[in-house]
Amino acid sequence: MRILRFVVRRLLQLIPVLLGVVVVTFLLVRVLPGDPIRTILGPNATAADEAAARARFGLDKPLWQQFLDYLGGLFTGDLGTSIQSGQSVTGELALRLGPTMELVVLAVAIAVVIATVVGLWSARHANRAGDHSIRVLALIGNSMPEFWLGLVLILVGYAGLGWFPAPSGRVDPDTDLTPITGADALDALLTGNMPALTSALWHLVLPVLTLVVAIVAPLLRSVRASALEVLRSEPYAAAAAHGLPGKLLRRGYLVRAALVRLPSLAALVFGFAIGSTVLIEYVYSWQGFGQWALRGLLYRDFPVVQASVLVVALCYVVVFLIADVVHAMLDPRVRI
Amino acid sequence: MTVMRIGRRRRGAPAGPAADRDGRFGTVLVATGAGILAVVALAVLFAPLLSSWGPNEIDPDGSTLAAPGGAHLFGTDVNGMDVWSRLLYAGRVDLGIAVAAVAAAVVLGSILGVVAGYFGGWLDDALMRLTDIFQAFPTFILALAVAALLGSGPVNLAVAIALVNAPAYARLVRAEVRTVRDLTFVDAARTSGASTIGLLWRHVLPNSITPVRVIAPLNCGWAMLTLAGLSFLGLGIPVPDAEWGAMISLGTGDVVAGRWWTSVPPGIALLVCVLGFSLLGEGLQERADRVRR
Amino acid sequence: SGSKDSTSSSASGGAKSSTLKIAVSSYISSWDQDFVGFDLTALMLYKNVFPYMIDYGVKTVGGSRILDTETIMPTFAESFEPDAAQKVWTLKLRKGVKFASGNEMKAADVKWSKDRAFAAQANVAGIYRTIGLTKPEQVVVVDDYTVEFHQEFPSALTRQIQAISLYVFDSVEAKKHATDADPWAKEWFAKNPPTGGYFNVTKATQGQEIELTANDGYPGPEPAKTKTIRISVVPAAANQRLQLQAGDIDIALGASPRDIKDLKSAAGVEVLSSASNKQVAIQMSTTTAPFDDVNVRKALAYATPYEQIIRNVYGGDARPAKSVVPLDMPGYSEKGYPYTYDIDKAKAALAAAGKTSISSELVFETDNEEQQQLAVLVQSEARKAGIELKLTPLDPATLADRRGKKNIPLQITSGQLWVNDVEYMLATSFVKGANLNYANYSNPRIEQIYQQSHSTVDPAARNQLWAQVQDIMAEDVPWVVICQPNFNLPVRKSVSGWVQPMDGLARLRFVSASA
Amino acid sequence: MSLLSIEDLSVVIGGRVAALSNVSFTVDTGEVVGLVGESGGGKSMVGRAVVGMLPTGSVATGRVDFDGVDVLSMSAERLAQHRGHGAALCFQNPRGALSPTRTAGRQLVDRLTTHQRMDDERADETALELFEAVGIRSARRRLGAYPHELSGGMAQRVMISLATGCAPRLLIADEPTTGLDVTLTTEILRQFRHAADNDGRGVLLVSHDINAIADVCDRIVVLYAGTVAETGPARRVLTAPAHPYTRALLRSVPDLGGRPVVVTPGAMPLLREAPDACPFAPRCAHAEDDCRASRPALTTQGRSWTAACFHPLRDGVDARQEADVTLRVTTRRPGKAPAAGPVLVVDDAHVVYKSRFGRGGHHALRGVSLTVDAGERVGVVGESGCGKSTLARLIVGLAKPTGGTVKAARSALVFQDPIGSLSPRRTIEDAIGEPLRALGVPAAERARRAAAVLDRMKLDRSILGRRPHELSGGQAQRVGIARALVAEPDLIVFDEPTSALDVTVQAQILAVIDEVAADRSHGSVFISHDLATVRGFADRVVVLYLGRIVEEGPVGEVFADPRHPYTRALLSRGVTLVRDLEEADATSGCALAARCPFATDRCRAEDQQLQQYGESRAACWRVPEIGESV
Ligand SMILES: Nc1ncnc2c1ncn2[C@@H]1O[C@H](COP(=O)(O)OP(=O)(O)OP(=O)(O)O)[C@@H](O)[C@H]1O
Ligand SMILES: Nc1ncnc2c1ncn2[C@@H]1O[C@H](COP(=O)(O)OP(=O)(O)OP(=O)(O)O)[C@@H](O)[C@H]1O
Ligand SMILES: [Mg+2]
Ligand SMILES: [Mg+2]
Repeated sequence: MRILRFVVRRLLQLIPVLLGVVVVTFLLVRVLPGDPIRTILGPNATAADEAAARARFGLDKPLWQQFLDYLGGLFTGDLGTSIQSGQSVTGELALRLGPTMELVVLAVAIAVVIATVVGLWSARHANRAGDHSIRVLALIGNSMPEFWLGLVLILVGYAGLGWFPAPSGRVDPDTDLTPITGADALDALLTGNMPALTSALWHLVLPVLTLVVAIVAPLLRSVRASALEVLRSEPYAAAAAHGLPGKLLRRGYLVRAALVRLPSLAALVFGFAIGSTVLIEYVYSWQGFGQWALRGLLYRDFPVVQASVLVVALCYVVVFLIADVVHAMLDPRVRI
Repeated sequence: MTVMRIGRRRRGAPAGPAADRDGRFGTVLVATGAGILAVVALAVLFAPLLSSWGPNEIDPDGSTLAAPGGAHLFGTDVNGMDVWSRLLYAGRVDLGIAVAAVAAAVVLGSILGVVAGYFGGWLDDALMRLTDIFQAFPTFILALAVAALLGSGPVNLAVAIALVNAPAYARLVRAEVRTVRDLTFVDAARTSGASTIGLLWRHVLPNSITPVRVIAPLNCGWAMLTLAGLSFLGLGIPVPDAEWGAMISLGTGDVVAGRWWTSVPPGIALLVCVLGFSLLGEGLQERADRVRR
Repeated sequence: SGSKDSTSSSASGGAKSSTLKIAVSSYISSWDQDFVGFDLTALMLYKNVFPYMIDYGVKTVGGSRILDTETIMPTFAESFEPDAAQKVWTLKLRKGVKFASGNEMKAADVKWSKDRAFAAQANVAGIYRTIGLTKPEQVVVVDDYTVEFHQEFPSALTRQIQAISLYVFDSVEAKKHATDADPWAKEWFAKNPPTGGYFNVTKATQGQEIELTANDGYPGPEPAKTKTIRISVVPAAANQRLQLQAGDIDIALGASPRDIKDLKSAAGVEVLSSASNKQVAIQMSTTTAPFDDVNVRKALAYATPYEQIIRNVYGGDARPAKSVVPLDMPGYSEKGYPYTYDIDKAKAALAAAGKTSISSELVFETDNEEQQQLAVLVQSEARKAGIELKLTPLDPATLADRRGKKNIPLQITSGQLWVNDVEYMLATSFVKGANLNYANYSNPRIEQIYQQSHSTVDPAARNQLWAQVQDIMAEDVPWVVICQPNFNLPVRKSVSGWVQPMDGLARLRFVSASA
Repeated sequence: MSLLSIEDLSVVIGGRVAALSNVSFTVDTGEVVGLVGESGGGKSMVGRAVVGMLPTGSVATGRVDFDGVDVLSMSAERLAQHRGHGAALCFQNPRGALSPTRTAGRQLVDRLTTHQRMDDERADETALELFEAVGIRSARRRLGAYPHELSGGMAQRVMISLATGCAPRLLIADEPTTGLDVTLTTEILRQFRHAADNDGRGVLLVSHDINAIADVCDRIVVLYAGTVAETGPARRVLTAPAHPYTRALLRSVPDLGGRPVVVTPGAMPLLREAPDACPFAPRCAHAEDDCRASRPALTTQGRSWTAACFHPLRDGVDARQEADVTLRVTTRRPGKAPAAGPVLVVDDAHVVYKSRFGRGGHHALRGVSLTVDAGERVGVVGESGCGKSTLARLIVGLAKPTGGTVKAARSALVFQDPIGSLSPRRTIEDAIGEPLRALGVPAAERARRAAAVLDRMKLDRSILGRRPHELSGGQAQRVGIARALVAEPDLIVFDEPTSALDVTVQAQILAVIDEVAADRSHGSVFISHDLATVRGFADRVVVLYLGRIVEEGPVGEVFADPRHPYTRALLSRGVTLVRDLEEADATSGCALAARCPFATDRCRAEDQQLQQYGESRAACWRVPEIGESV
């Protein structure tokens, strides 16, 4: 199958990129000022203690040796041991990725749906009051720092109205949710734990909303512009001139053609969202990947930083790959 | 048949939205955006005239978190500094960093993009893989790392934000160059014997940076938000120098207590300023779209 | 308050809420305090989940119950007493202490735990050096319930040092998970919280939440009052405040000073307040220009706006400190720090150093609002005396790195010593090469006093020594001693029994909340 | 009552553009009416008015009666019904007018289910039939094809099937043959005749090329600057055009017979409001004062024949019959230039365009040998995609040969797309000076020479400061030629220099090129897909087919006595090719074999080399046999 060949070829292309990311991160964390070992030793540690700790994490070996060890570990799925927690980074990562992905995937999905529906509407009512207000509103949302918006939403939604649960945790602990993937709503669904599902979804509302507001504007703009372009294009005019009914026009001649540019942009936005969850996670006490990576960086927890960068890069390239495949499915002109 | 019959006048056709009005709203957007930015720019430029306090001056009366009114238009912050004055001076830092960072990103990205797009081949592959690597890098981590590496001064922050943004420009310009380099006029210039540098500088580049000019303002707004985010994580401009993001995050605790003045004004300033850039960008985009049609 | 506590502790279980909710700012860095990193949250939890053999007693001062660092009592141990020469200390274990696995705590566990600490060459191994414990062989199992610690020299600090070091692992369980490559079961302990303390960890969601359940295998005095404690991580101080006000949490351990001020008057909330050992200072590197000149150090000491800091940064909720020796530490003397805010004197001191202006960086912790405000104030005032300070916030790793390299000219420090004793203070902060001696301070007379103090066990004699120390410090000014902020804890009104921890590590066993 | 009756239709767009002014004409059932005129004349606007799809901001007055109902005042529902079912438009540029994200088949089925109320199954069958009816081969496969997978000709046919699929009473085809080859054009036009004759539809055929459509039309309407210049029966209009503009239009195009091109100076005005004089007057040789004072109304010239002219021409003779006897207007300088040796030697050149991801590539030229002597004029002809532009690029060094050699003197290229070949952000002066800049000529000298060459192109010097988008196509192409000339090259290559231009402008540019080519100080290579254009001024002609030269010889010989079946087909000399060009044909044996009616097994097996036949050479071994068979 062509698409399979394309995917395989693209996956092969990813290897140098990921390898590059691995090398750059590896060197970068070591170039940064700061020492991961000093932070884990008590106040009475001596130079010998320090050396012992350094040796425990293999940081006494020459750089190339450390790199080879790291690379070797990567192939066996071993991302090393966190200097701060002593836990396997792979394990911690598995725990942290779920919550963040839950947030980002949900937010991007919702934003894409909103952008599609509202964008198409906006294009069909272009340059009327409704269209103008939607666009300006989206821009305003896009112009707010997420952490600020998050705080306002908490003040209103939690402290003021009391509609939403406290910004602490992701699910009510009394619901006894059995973690599987780390994405609580998904786990609740998988285990059929209805109270947990409700609780998890309820916890998700505000953070997801914050993220959606922050990312919807560019998506909306793109859909609207593409739709407008289609509406004013010859093919659409041709179909309209042949008297095709409005519903058929929209379904057959507008939607798909207007959405061809969305996947790549959505992928870009996804990458951005993963990056910016660190702020949202902080505000909503959402202990996900962003907070973990940030802490890793602040404490120069080498394996954690390396793993988190690698994972974000991996997500990023995979999402782009998916976007390209979806794009190819939407747009028959794309050669893959 | 020369008699002109006054027929029923019809305005517009039912199908096809108002293409003409696009441009008009685009112009409104551009004007609004530019207007906002102009006002902000003037305000921060003439900050010393608009405020009687220095931005880092602590009120000797020791009134921290004083409510607006009296000697302090927007009250004082937790350090006892005048919020209004800091608001104005912070604008200098924010606008300066955002514009400088984006300008640097545009220059760097354009150079990379032109080289990659025009020459193609292994150079293109290598450069694009490089931008891939940097694009795949999480934004905040990259910015944080650069800031940590270089230290957190305004210049270094601008460098960090520029580095984060440059890959996108490189891609944008490259894509454009790849189209432009195959256009007839480039061939024409080539057959006229133009040198490669001349070709790139005089023919390819000017025709490849149109989308950049549209994206750049949007990006300026985004750069300000990134800066604010970095400040929120404690990695922005070090105290006591004023910066909106830092002011907001320092003041978040106050809002909860009903002391709105420490973080709402910088929040609004940031919002308005980013919105200004967004409106400008959106308007430019719309006008560019119209020209393309 | 104390009276309230007595009523609620004597009340029947029905009136008590079985679950107490506490918010902290960050998740613990690890469960293993031997091998990897720890932070305040972690240390606090260790106090509650590890069986510590001895611990501080409780006393009531000014209506609040506080930990008494001077009375150290056996808790999980039956007794901990020295021989006559104060060199061999005998630990007798309490019988019937159960780990979560059901294993009983035995001498072998103590031995294994201490062997592990020595092997780790980190935290405890370092602390033990101050009392002459350096090798595993010095810890001797006598019988199932008796262990001896053979110190190289007698020390007045032993009880205090052991109070923070004598924690025990479930070695039977641990050995099941030990491998040749990992004889100390590091991997297992990284993931699995220790058991056997006042509380057992029943659930821990990494980064998010920890659930503690009272250990019913503890047969000793003062068992945990609350069945379940839920500790949730809420990084944003504003959120903690909101949740406390809404009653979603009972105790906000990470509230900001600004919020605490407001919360004092909030409905349903009470701010428990008491004096603390936490000391805030600016350490000046005595080996780095310009602070290698004592007059420059004096200039900064005169240029620091002590009262303004107490007012602006701490909302008046701090005690002015007059010595490098903290208030409440035995031996404290007012003469230890004769400097007050006086710009003229500051200028004069600078002139005495032959300078009219100097510049330096002032380092403090990123993300530490208190230090940041303090830095801003000091910068603003110091400038008036001709001292130009560049504020440099550093992230933990960079700070640790630079501290290790001892190349910070000026830095803000805040914290309390783990052991409330001047000898310990000298050992960690003022003798040459000491780890916390960021001022790079060294003075032969101090070294001499320090040596002398090892073998001086008599309290009066020791106080003599400490008076000398403070005289020298007043002259040398290695630190700008700023103040000792009070400990403030916002809690729901329903919370009772809180004992103010002088070491900053909450003992949750005392706390309960009425439903 | 006519099916379509347009009465006094005027359209003003945005108050700035008078696209149509007082247009009136009718189309009857079963009738094919041709609507001709230059670009911007308002042809498409008429088509759009008929389906009620005028651009936003336009104000239309007058009547567009369809079956007696005015389209301009139809309600939205009535209009929806009218569109497609009443009148269906085949869009100009069919490739661009087909929805790119929907298969051709689905798009047709959409029409069938909407207008013919078919269920899906029947629609599928009917779609297949319709595709076959318009001559789409392997129709079943094409039903599932997306528009970008179709060739231009195929897309055009799909567009026609879409329009007919609406079962309209009136079929409007906007420029259905632009960009298509001669052979395809005939085929497509036949479809419309068929629609009128067999299905009883009215057909409105829009084209800028009056000659091309004249044969299938019953009546012709000539538009000029939004006004009707002439309307009448096709034969009359063609043989005895009454309006000078109609005549200008007819004579602007060269034809295979070598009929001269008559140049009409000036360009069509773009009117901002309805004209109050004859809009053609400024360009008209017969214009008198009255023409400039008021606008002539359409007056009867004969039975159902009208013209808007105060001084209609009565001496009408069929321009095409006339052709052979008239002498060329442009002077051809006799005698060869001093033999200075060849300025171009291409020897067995191959060009392969590598595809982006390894594996294969496109073999655009396969062993082309060509010599051009100083002062010689060589014409190159061939179908679209045969490699003409590649040859041009090869000559000027834009393409590198993957095999063989190219030895060229200093050469310059004139491009097909006049405006596109000028850098959008550079001034004209800059563009013309570019070759000189490369030679290191100082700025002042550059300016002097640019101005001089501009004079030669008869362009006003004020143009020097303008930018490309401010030029008309004709002006831009003159600038392109000026740029080619300015550095005095030894060889100028013209790559379809007129195909992007308007008919009358084309004639003007051809005249300029003729003048330039007549200058024997340099050699010229003139490339075109249109043999007639080449005939005008080449000494020698080369016929290219799928990257090979299939015939070559003196221009007179090749046109008078074409040898190769392909050349014969191009010249319509008794040979019709079997099917459309397909890229796969080029693999082995004679490339034409699959399409050639004379092909034998030997043709399919053996590569063909050029062989001498009389004065010309052809790459076909069967020339002697088939020479008689035709
Ligand atoms: N949307 C529009 N807005 C403004 N002017 C327009 C618009 N569409 C067409 N015109 C103008 O109306 C006039 C008639 O255009 P029209 O497309 O009918 O010409 P045409 O004869 O079909 O030309 P072509 O052969 O290039 O298709 C031209 O002057 C054109 O510039
Ligand atoms: N850059 C390219 N990459 C790949 N294939 C190309 C490229 N340029 C041209 N081709 C292919 O090479 C063949 C010859 O192209 P060329 O442009 O020379 O044809 P042409 O005779 O000039 O056609 P036209 O009359 O349409 O201009 C065509 O099939 C075309 O698709
Ligand atoms: Mg047209
Ligand atoms: Mg071509």
